[in-house]
Amino acid sequence: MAQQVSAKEPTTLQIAEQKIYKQFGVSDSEYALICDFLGRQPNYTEIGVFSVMWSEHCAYKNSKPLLRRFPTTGPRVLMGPGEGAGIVDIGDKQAVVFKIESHNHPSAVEPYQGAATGVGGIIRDIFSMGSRPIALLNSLRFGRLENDRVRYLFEHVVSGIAGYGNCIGIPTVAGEVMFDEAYEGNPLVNAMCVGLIDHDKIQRGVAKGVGNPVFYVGPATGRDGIHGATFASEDLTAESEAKRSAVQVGDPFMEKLVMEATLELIDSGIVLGIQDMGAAGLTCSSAEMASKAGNGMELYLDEVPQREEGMTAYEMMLSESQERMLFVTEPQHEAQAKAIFERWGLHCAKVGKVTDDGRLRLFHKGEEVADMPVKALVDDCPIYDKPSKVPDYYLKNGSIDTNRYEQALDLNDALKKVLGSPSLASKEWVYSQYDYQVRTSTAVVPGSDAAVVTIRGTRKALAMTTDCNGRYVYLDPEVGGRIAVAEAARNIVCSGGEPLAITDNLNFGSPEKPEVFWQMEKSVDGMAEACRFLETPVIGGNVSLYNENAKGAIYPTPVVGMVGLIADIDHITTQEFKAEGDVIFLLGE
Amino acid sequence: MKATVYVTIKENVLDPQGNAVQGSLHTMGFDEVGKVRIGKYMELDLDTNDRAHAEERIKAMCEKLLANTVIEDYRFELEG
Amino acid sequence: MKATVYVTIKENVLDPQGNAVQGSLHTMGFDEVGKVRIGKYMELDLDTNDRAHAEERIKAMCEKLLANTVIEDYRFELEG
Amino acid sequence: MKFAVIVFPGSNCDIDMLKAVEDTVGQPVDYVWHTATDLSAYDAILVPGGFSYGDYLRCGAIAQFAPVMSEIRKAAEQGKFVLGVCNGFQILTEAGLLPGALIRNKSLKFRCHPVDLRVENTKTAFTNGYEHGDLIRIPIAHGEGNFYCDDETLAKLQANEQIVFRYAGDNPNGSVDDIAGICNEEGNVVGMMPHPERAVSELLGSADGAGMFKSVLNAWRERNGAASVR
Ligand SMILES: Nc1ncnc2c1ncn2[C@@H]1O[C@H](COP(=O)(O)OP(=O)(O)O)[C@@H](O)[C@H]1O
Repeated sequence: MAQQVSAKEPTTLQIAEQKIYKQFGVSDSEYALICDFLGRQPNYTEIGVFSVMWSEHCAYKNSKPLLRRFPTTGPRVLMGPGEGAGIVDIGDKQAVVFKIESHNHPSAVEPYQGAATGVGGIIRDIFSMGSRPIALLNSLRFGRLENDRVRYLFEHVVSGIAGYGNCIGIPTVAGEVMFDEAYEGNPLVNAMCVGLIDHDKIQRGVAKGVGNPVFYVGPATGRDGIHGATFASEDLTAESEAKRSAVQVGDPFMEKLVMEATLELIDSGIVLGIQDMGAAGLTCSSAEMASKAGNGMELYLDEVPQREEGMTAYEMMLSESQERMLFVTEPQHEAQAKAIFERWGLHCAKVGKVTDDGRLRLFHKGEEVADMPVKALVDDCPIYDKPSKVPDYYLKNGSIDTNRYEQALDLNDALKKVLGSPSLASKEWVYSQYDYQVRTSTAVVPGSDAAVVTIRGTRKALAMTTDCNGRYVYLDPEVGGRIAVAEAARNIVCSGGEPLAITDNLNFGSPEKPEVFWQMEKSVDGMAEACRFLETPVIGGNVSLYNENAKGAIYPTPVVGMVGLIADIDHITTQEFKAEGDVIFLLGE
Repeated sequence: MKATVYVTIKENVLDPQGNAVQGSLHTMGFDEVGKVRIGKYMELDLDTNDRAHAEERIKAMCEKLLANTVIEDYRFELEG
Repeated sequence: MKATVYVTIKENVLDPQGNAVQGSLHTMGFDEVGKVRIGKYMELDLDTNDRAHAEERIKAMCEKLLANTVIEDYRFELEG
Repeated sequence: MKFAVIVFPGSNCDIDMLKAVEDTVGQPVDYVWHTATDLSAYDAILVPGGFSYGDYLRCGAIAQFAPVMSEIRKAAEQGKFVLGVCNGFQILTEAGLLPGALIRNKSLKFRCHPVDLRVENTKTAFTNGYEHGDLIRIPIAHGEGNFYCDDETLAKLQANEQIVFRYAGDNPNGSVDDIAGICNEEGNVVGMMPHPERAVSELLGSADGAGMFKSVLNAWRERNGAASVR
């Protein structure tokens, strides 16, 4: 295997001897496994590619055993977890596509761009399936508003969400915001996107057809979002270091063009497989597309559009530059595809080829710089069953006799306190910054239980909501998990909808802590039980771990995003009292 | 005393605004235009005559508010 | 050749951003700050060596695109 | 009567505008690409909202150089009906088809909510169906809708009755003289920040904007001698 192009990169030998792989979060035993799969030691590009493919984010190595506990099938489910987003049938050969995703850590560093690129990422997941995005939702957690940094984060996260969604023209129709000390220093920013699709337009991220060309579309690749280890490995002067940034900047205008062009391309019927470049950009999209088709892929990195000079193979493969897509078509359709992108002012570059050898091979400057088995990258990451332990706080709380506490005496005072708490107060300050009406389909705007979006040309509508109360989940993860699903279902039902399915975002602390892993297990069990009971399968989701601050883990916060079908727009119901004299009922105990 | 602050986007950070302006200038026939970077330019009146002190204060303002040092660089000039 | 363009909001036009920044600086304890005006700072690489010509072209770019003369003033510098 | 809805890269209220035409007056309407060089087939030209060219540099600044703009200018001179909404309004001012400029909201925040507008001028092609002083409820959704012009221009706007809409309640963006929409001296070119195309159905909150589409159809019929609709 060729050595690295850049003299600054560690050699294969240095990686092994100095255990440089550890900087990438690759353990000794994982490194040994990688050597086995390759039949030799990995070079810098290869260890970089393996490290991202085997990260929690891509491989779910700590959470997979838990995710298997979710019910994921049902009579309406057209596509469950595994692709960019799940798909549920809503009749008339139409389907709804949705998914939620987190951008917690980037938002803690640079709240505006972190939140904005989170929104951009989830939108790409939806339209890369061939689906037209019709609504955005979010779920946010911050520390206490008394803290200046928290206010800064809150203000900029909200404007980042607004900035991206408003510009691209997808209404942000619902969400939730809560404030609690537990999230200080580690805010949660979860974004959800809902799309509509006709059954015959559903796309998958597969590299079909040996010999077919692979195309790259979107803006040029820069050094954004690359693993910190690169920086450490270069001779940086203090000055050059100060000039660099690992933060990705979103360009919603670009994404709007990529979205329209991609939907037009898919509509033309010439796409064989398509996937967005999300986390781990080119690496993840190429490996996964090859894997799903049981094929291999060759990439010619000199053809990759580059924003900066002198980029290495490693940097190109790991860049997380935003708004990029990878797709496969037959050679004779190249001109047609290019013409579509040109019309939208976009460049589309042929960067690779589908092969039959089951390997991901990278070529740069006339040399082969990496050669890895696709299956090892995508499927063979070791899965860990983490130890779990009941936390002390839970045992202690369980023995508290709640009858010992006196009832609050001054109810007026209690009510005022409740109403005055930022978590319960009106969120108008937030949602009036979101364009929740663009596309003129929002029948129930933010401020009611679930948002309702109508489907043009039909009498149907979709109700949608995000819910979770982390405090409940903390106090009793299993019950809290059930409550999160049930609350979402109630919001849907109260809006006139029948709950269809959920997407979830598991936000937890470090899974290395047995107490945190226990919270994960229990809340997943609770959610799974509620989902089975309500017949709302989990069609996709996202996991965000290691959410910790100096004081420890955040509240376990498995956010539920639910979509329901309203059969007729006459069934849409809203929250407020309608007229004097109407009768008020209380349902339930 | 008057302070002038220049805030620019760090070198390797994407500048969508600069790219859009560059593209537009090309369409308008200004083909000689290469890279365009767009930043902020601020003028602040300062009620002080102590240059050293002003310098320190302006630096603090930049770090805390005027620039977002995660993605931007800044420099300033004092005058008067 | 490199051009630097400064676009500022006209004196008599309200500058909501400048006012907001001034307000925030005061809350943060920077009481010495008087008026704040916020404008744009642009760097353009120009593929030309003819200074006089560049000057004319940059002026045209400013008038047509880079500044909106209803609300903004501009000036520029050429270098290299 | 034939309508054109102009599509710039980044326009995002184009679909809404087209559907509003279909739903309110049921006349033929096409999307017309920013590169178009002939608008002679159209009687009314609608410049929709969105973020043309990302709103980079200034809202509407880059769009003014699209090939279709010289056609819009020509159409305006010919007395055809031109309406710019939100980003469309920003584009028309940047292009000099309407006076003034739209700057950042005073609050510096994007604002999305319904507002009450007072109809100040019923002589334009787009407002002849309203009564002077009518209050109509139409949503806004903008970050830079703060209309600015110098005193001289304002005096002219007032004297010529070019102010078409004013915010009737709180001014959401700090605009001069509470201006929400204006027209040119002839009254055939109208620009406004609120979105009438979002207010054409009670299901979506209000149908008060439908009158604008009906008005322009009336104006066209009057001009062409066909019977007017009410
Ligand atoms: N981050 C947000 N984005 C959009 N809408 C929001 C957001 N937070 C809250 N909302 C909206 O505000 C309303 C009230 O929210 P919330 O206080 O969570 O009440 P509930 O959980 O009872 O619906 C809902 O309509 C919700 O969609």
